Parts: sequence; C-alpha cells; structure tokens
Amino acid sequence: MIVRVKLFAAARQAVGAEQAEVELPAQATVGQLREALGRRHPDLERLLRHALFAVNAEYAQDATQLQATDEIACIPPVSGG
Amino acid sequence: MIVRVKLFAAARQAVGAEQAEVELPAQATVGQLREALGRRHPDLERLLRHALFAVNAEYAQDATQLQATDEIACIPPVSGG
Amino acid sequence: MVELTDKVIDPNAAVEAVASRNAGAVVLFLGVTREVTGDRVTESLDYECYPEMAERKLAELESEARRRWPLTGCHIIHRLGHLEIGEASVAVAVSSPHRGDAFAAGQWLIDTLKEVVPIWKKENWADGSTEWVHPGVES
Amino acid sequence: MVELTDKVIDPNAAVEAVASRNAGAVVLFLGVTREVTGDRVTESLDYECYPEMAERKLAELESEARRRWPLTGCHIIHRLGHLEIGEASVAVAVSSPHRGDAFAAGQWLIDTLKEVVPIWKKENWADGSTEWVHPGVES
Repeated sequence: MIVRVKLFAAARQAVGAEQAEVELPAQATVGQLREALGRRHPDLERLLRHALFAVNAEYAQDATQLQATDEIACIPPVSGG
Repeated sequence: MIVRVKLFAAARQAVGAEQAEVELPAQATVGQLREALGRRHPDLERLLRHALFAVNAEYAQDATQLQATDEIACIPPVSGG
Repeated sequence: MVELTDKVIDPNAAVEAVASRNAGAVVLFLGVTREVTGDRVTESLDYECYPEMAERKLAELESEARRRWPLTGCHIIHRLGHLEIGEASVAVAVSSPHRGDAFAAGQWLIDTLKEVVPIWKKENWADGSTEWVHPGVES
Repeated sequence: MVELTDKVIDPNAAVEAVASRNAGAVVLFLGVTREVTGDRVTESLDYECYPEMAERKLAELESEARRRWPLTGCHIIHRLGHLEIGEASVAVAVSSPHRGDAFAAGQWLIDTLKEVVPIWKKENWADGSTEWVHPGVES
C-alpha cells in the first residue's frame, strides 16, 4: 500500500514537501514506516529518531498497524508554548 | 503619656472612632497598650487578642517600647487580596 | 511598582507594566470578588487599608520577590473602596525569562500579601447585614 | 475553550473568557517571545501547527484540567504565523473558587501543552539564519 505522511517544521524543510509518499507492505506498522521514511529521505533520519507519529490525529506506538486510508503525520519534538 | 492608636475595620467599628487615646506610663510597651486599650474599650477585647500593633508603620512586638510621638496602629487580622 | 487605587483594575495595563524584551513568561493573578462564600451570598464588598503601611508593605513584597527570583517585571495593584461581585480586588503581575520563576513569584506574592499587608474587606451580605473579615477571630 | 489564531492575543479577552460569579481567582499565563536565548539574539519567530491534532490536543488538555481541578473557566489561545519580539505566543487563562487550584491548573496546562501539542516554532536569528526548534535533536 502507499501511505501519505504529513510533514511539519524541520521535517517538511528536509524533504522539501508538505507530505511524503511511502510504499509499505499491507498491515505495516508505524515502526516500519519510520524505517522506510528514513531510507527514502536520508536527510530525515536524525529527526526520525526523535519523532513521534500520529495516526488519525492521535499519537501512535511503533507497533500500531497502518491502513492506506489513515491520516498519518510525522511529529518531530514540539516547541509550542 | 497619652498615645493615639489608629483603628481600622472591626476595631474602628467597635470603638466608633478612627483613633483611640490611651493614657500610659512613660516608656510603656505595646503589651501594656494592648491591655489598657482592652480595659478602656471592652468591645475591642476579643479582637485585641488576635491583633498586631504597628509602630511607625512597621509591625512591633509586645515588648516594643512606645514614645508619645510614635504613630501607632492596631492591626486586626488582615483580609486583603 | 505597587499601587493602591479606587479605580477598576485593567488586566492589560498590569500585563503591559511588566513587559520586557527579556521576559519569556508573564503570570497575572487576579483576586475576584466571589458571590458565594460557604453557604452565604455576598452582595458587594468594601476594602479599606492603613495607607502608609500598606504601600510600604507592598513595596517590601516587590523587593523581596525581586531578590528571590530573577524577575524582569513586578506590578501589584490593590483596589480599595466599594466593589461589586466579579470585580478584581487585587492584581499581581510578574514577568521573568522562564515560566517557573514567574509562577513561583506570583504565588508567593499573593500568599504573602494576604498575610501581611494591612488591608481589610467588609462583606455586604445579601441579607442586608455587613461584616468585617478578620480571619481567626470568632464572630 | 481553545483557540488557534493568527491575530494578536488580547490578555483582557482571555481574562473575560474565564469570568464567573463563582470565581475567586484568575490566573493568566502568557508565553512571550524573548529577544535573547542563551547567547543568541532572536529577530522574530514563526509558529506552525498540525491544525486538526493541535486543536484536539488543546481540547483534551482543557477537559483533563477541568477533571483535575474545580475550574470555573478555562481558555487556551495559541498564536500561529509570524511574531515579533515581545508578542505573546500563548495565553492560558483559568479561574476557580480558590487560588491554589488556579495556579496549579495554569502551570500544569502550560507545562503539558509544551510537551504534547503539535506546534513548532522557528527562530529567525538576528544573524539572518533560521532554525526550527526541536528539543532534544542535536542540530
């Protein structure tokens, strides 16, 4: 399946786009997405080690399984406030 | 000597005046003033057990000696804020 | 700066008074007159103070807070006279580079103000009676 | 209520939003953009967020604060877009019958907001360089 990942802040800057597309096996997990994203965008790797992922606007674990219809976002360490 | 004591809040209300005059021996202390005030104004007695006194706009101890020229105030428990 | 005033307290003015290019945090505390205390209903309040001493004590509080925490601003305003329900009786505004100091200083200032500054409030109860508030004195 | 906005934050509006006849205390926290961080000078800042999730997380924070403390009002505003030095990036206003709860809730809300809400700031340094801030990521 192909999933789209929303990118923000330095992640968006590193990729040069507001989202990234990644090809993953069916029922892949967030952990597999993290690895695949790093392979596809080496400039993202350092940030990915510290980033969380959100699935449908909720923080997800690396073990969370993904579906092609999920809204997925990469959440690098936040700095609001 | 005669000292004048500023009164506030329930103390002012109990005495019906903004200050009280009390006759005290020379070099009397705040503690003696407290007793003399209570004898002169029995309605003040209950409040006096909880009140502090200020001498020249600074909190004083019962042992503090008074002079006729001091600015003296009775400070019942405060409730600002 | 410290201020005793008969006028309505303006929160924005208190915030502006502590503005600084080195401030990262502003904490504003407002004490507001409450309608219900325990099971009694308040209609309005009156505040009075021993002016010379209240102003001196407030200034001492500001100095002590600035000594304890790295503040970039400190402004205390206490209202006097007649207050309706919902009006602010006191405003404590502090600013500092980091928020922990602003919270700690703001809380210490209002806690200490309530203990040591010679200001008193009179409850004008809804049943028509009035009462000067002197904590710890059985009425 | 929670709010993400491109407009300047008005402290008075935040205070009014938490007014209540049962409030005895209002605590307003403002996060303000600071000129100097460590030894670097900031010219301005830009904030961006993941809108749907930021709004949801802020609403969760409000619910959790109302569950933990007896609040009579809670209002959180976060500014987005371009900010000059000295402008407020965030306002947290809470009210409660007693002040201890308002201080505790206000401090918990801003501490937790800074940990979990997907909002990011970009420092526009005075030397012309820019940097997205991601705490814990060595740059």
